[in-house]
Amino acid sequence: MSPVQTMPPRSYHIGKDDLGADILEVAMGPHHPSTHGVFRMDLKLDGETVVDLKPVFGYLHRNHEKIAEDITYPMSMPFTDRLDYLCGMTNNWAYALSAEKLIEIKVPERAEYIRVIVAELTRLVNHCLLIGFFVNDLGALGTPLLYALREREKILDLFEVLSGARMMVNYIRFGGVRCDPPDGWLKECQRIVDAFPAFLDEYETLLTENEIIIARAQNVGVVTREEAINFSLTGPMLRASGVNYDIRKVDRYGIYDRFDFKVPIGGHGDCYDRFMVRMLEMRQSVKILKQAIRDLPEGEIMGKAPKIFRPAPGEAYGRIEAPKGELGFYLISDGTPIPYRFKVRPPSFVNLTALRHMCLGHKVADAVIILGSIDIVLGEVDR
Amino acid sequence: MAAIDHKGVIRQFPELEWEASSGSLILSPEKVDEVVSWLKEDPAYRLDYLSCVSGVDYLEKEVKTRVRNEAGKMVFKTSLSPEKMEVVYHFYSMEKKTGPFILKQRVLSRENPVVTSLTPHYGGAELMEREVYDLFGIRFTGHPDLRRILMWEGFQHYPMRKDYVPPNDYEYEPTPHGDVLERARERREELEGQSP
Amino acid sequence: MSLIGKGILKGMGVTAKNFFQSYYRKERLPTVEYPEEKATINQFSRNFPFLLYDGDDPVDGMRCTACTLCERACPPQCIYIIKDKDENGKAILSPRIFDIDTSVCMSCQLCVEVCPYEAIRMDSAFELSNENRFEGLLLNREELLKPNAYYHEIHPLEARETDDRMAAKAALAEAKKKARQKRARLAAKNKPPPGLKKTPPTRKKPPQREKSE
Amino acid sequence: MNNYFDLKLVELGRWIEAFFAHYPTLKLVVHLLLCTLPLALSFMGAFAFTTWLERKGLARIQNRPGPNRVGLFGLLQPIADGIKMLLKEDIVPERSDKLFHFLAPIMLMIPAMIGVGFLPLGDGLHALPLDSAIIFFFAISSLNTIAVFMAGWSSRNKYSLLGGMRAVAQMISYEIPLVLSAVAVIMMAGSLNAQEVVASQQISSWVGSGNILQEFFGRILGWNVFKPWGFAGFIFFFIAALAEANRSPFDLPEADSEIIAGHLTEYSGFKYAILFMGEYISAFAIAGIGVTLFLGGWNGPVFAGLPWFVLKLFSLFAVMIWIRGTLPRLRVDQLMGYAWKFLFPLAILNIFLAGFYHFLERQWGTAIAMLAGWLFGFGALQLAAIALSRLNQSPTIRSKRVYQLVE
Repeated sequence: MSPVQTMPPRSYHIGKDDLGADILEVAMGPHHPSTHGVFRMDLKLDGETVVDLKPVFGYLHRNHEKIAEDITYPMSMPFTDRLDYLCGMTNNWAYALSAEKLIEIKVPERAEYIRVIVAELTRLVNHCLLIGFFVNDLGALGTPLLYALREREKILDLFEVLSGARMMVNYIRFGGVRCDPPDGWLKECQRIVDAFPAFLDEYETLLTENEIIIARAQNVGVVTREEAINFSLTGPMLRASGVNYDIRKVDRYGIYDRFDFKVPIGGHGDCYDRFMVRMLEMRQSVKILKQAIRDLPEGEIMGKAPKIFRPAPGEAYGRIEAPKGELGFYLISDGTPIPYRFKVRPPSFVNLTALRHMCLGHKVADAVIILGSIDIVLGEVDR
Repeated sequence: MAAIDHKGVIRQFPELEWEASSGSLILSPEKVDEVVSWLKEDPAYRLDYLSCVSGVDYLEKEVKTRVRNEAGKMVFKTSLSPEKMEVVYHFYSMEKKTGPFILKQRVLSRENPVVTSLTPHYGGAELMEREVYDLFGIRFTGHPDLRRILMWEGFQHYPMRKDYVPPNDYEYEPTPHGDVLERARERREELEGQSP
Repeated sequence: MSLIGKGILKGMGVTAKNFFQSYYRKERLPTVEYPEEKATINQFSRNFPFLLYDGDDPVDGMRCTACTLCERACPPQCIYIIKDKDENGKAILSPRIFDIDTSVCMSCQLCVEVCPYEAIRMDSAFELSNENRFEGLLLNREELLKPNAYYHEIHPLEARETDDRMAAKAALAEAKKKARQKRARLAAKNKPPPGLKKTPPTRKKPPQREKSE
Repeated sequence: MNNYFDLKLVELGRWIEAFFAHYPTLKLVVHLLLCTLPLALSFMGAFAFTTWLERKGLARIQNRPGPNRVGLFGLLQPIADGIKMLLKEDIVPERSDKLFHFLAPIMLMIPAMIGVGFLPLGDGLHALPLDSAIIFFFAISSLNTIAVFMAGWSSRNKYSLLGGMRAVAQMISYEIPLVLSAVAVIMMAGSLNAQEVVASQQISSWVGSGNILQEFFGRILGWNVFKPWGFAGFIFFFIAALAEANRSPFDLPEADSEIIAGHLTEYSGFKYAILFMGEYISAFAIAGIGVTLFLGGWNGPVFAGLPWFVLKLFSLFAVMIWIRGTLPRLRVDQLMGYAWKFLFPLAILNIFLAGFYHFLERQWGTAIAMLAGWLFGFGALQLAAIALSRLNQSPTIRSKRVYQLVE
């Protein structure tokens, strides 16, 4: 059994191309309009074609893990908001899920439903924003992005009423959620969810059939099924490559087994599929949201969580399907209220592994949209 | 999600150690490639998806365990748990939708930790192993591109190790906690002492 | 079809629709022109913490008892408390210094959640720009103290709940006190043997942290 | 009186010149100034207004109010921007080629302004009434490629260099479909003189008839864009003009999401403003020649002349803004492929169709030529377009994608 070699060869003879012309080395980033934050790609260009690419990150490194190993378990919760700052709710949930594995806490029904509602709302926020940025990278002058921001605003307003903050929500607690939705929140949520498909229709008319987007995004940055699994890709990127693997379906964490929804699968694994899979996932999220809002039971919102969270020595790995992919928290407890090891498995960091492979041989403009289609948030990549 | 039975792999590789407390398989250094390829290919396991690579640093530490002494009484026995470093791999199977299966590589030396890289088998390990190297200083043999990733090149230390002392580079901040002000003062004096 | 085709025209139709509707439909022009009009802040919104007091005098009516629970729960450690002492050097249950560094605060609300005396709450004021980056954002006790009426103004629902809870607590304490008095009276009647004296339950003191002043 | 406004303007010019009738040299100077100064000033004013229009239009497309702080509806925003640009520090990269870095904005302005001079703005309002105005226009307007490349090269910035290279590749390739689509018009008008091209775009038998309806439609239906070859030619011309003027979706030389701002990256302050203005004025020039060639120039009912020209120019620009607000950008190789493999053959085919139409018109009259042209000629173009796009696209893109929804 020989090791499977799917990585492209590492060393290119860099310096001159076939015509004897110099290879152009461009440090794209950290100050660049479309590297989504402080990310850098060291490109080697032959004309406009990328012959080598080296991702460089760490510009936003805050040593989240080290901080978390100095403070108690509940105190880390607000820090998780700052990981993927677009999806505070799912980060909270992933952390709470791992911590709940350390101490068995029964989460009440109502809290589970609320968690599903906020997580799916977060998915809507993330996906419509991502598509906006992706089309922005394609060169549209911000129009789809601003439509996405317009819709996101409504959901952020919902979050503000629910948790007090728009992005740094800090809402989910070990064993439940922090507070009950106030009166009228659910109705407002229902209204926004019901109106969302109309926006999606408009968005699809604007984007999906556009010939320029099709020409630009199709057959660009292709990852085959085998490569996608080998590169540990997760989330929409993996499913765009044709792998049916959604942690909501596989792990059935929370109460996802009660909802009727489907997982969209792409066939080609290129940028257009990644974009379309997200588009279709939003529709499924709306479907889940409608069911969850309909079925939301009355009752407690907090389980019996201990006042001082002091798990027995042991370890737990909890993961959820965050909008960007598998978000995991690996916690090791040594019996004290402070985690001995606190490790985050960020989806966009791992998805970046495939960046070089996807970009080689394409043009500079493609490198930009491939990066856009990975959906990175540097708060999460660098932690 | 169905858990994965570990008995099969123990049957195949009887010399491997199964750590029951964490439910993980400890890989021995010379067998890494063989075991991992077997786990990847074996129809009962098919661990095709490497989810997470994490480094853990254990300092030398006293552990108290309750044991029965000769007289049949329960007493606390203090033993010294050796210093060690671990690289923990969480595996899942996308094909069979099972998991997680935890593999650990353990090194007892914190001075010169070297383990085998899984990047040739799982391309997804590349950045995660680089991160472990960067933050813990664990070197991976066979890794195609082992460089620092989050910290800058030229950074000397490994910040996630438990004995890492953060540098005193506090600048002035009106933080109400007096010790920061104190450290900022020290830092200023230090800097002034350096400059001619 | 060709490169210029149906999809592009459809997209242009959508943008044209947005262009025209932005003149007569509110949801197509959601911008709030900030300095002239301000977005309404909903009553659940949170920003930075402040301290509550009852009555008229901020210092006398201060609810905070300097228990330092919030100081220890604060993830970025932006709260700094020093207990007050009376003339004899005995600690009294109120803070002499209570600072919050809002340049560090991450608005997580953990301090509010741990406070047993309902003394610290989240504000929703957002116009906090300051000329001094360092000291200007370091709020001291006097700047932090705000009356209960202000709390009712910004978070009416929450404030009502808090008041109810406090009233219930006070009633409970009153009832307990009465019961204790009654017991004491009964006990006095029954004349307990000297030496067997019941002590009133004392609150456990939180461990003190050493700090430089 | 249809072109009352134009005639008054011409009269005004003659009246001013008459003051200097006894001093021939001075009269020449005044004549030159009268030809150039109002043109330069009005186009700079139009540039300022267009930046406002563009920002406002894009903002409304994107559901925001746009500039509204300076003056009524933000109308003074361009002036505020101008003042800001003037006051900004002029930063020149240390290792740049300083001479060319300085010359590039000027080099961009010169051909743009000359190009504007060839436009027949109205009846008799024509700064450079050459007999070969149209060919001269295309010759001059392609000079701005050099300026853009100068800007990109001299900045000594890799993004600028990439932008400059893209500009050269793109502008040179799009020059060809641009000129070829104009060839059909020139062929039909039988003249390279811009005024004559405009004059040919009215139904002359109707215009002089005195019937109000015939007068009205005679000045509209004669436009080349309402003829089958003219309509197709106009579309090719417009696409090529977008590329020639660096407008979205062909704004590759300054693709902000890929190469920051391309050749503009290292420019700041007033040089940037000049470069920006140069690009806009060359866009005006191209749009103006488009109006002249296809949209009937200053022809139009009721108030023919300058007002119609301005209206058409700004409408064309509004469409450009609309396109900019909607479409993403093409990739550099697709852009070149699109020019050479798609527009170029179609433009050539269009020339033949124009000849065919001309033949039909002479043999059987306009009505039959129109019918045959629209049905047969346009159908042929459609077929050719479909065939070309099939040939050029890879089969995976051609097929419509279907996405599975699985449990």
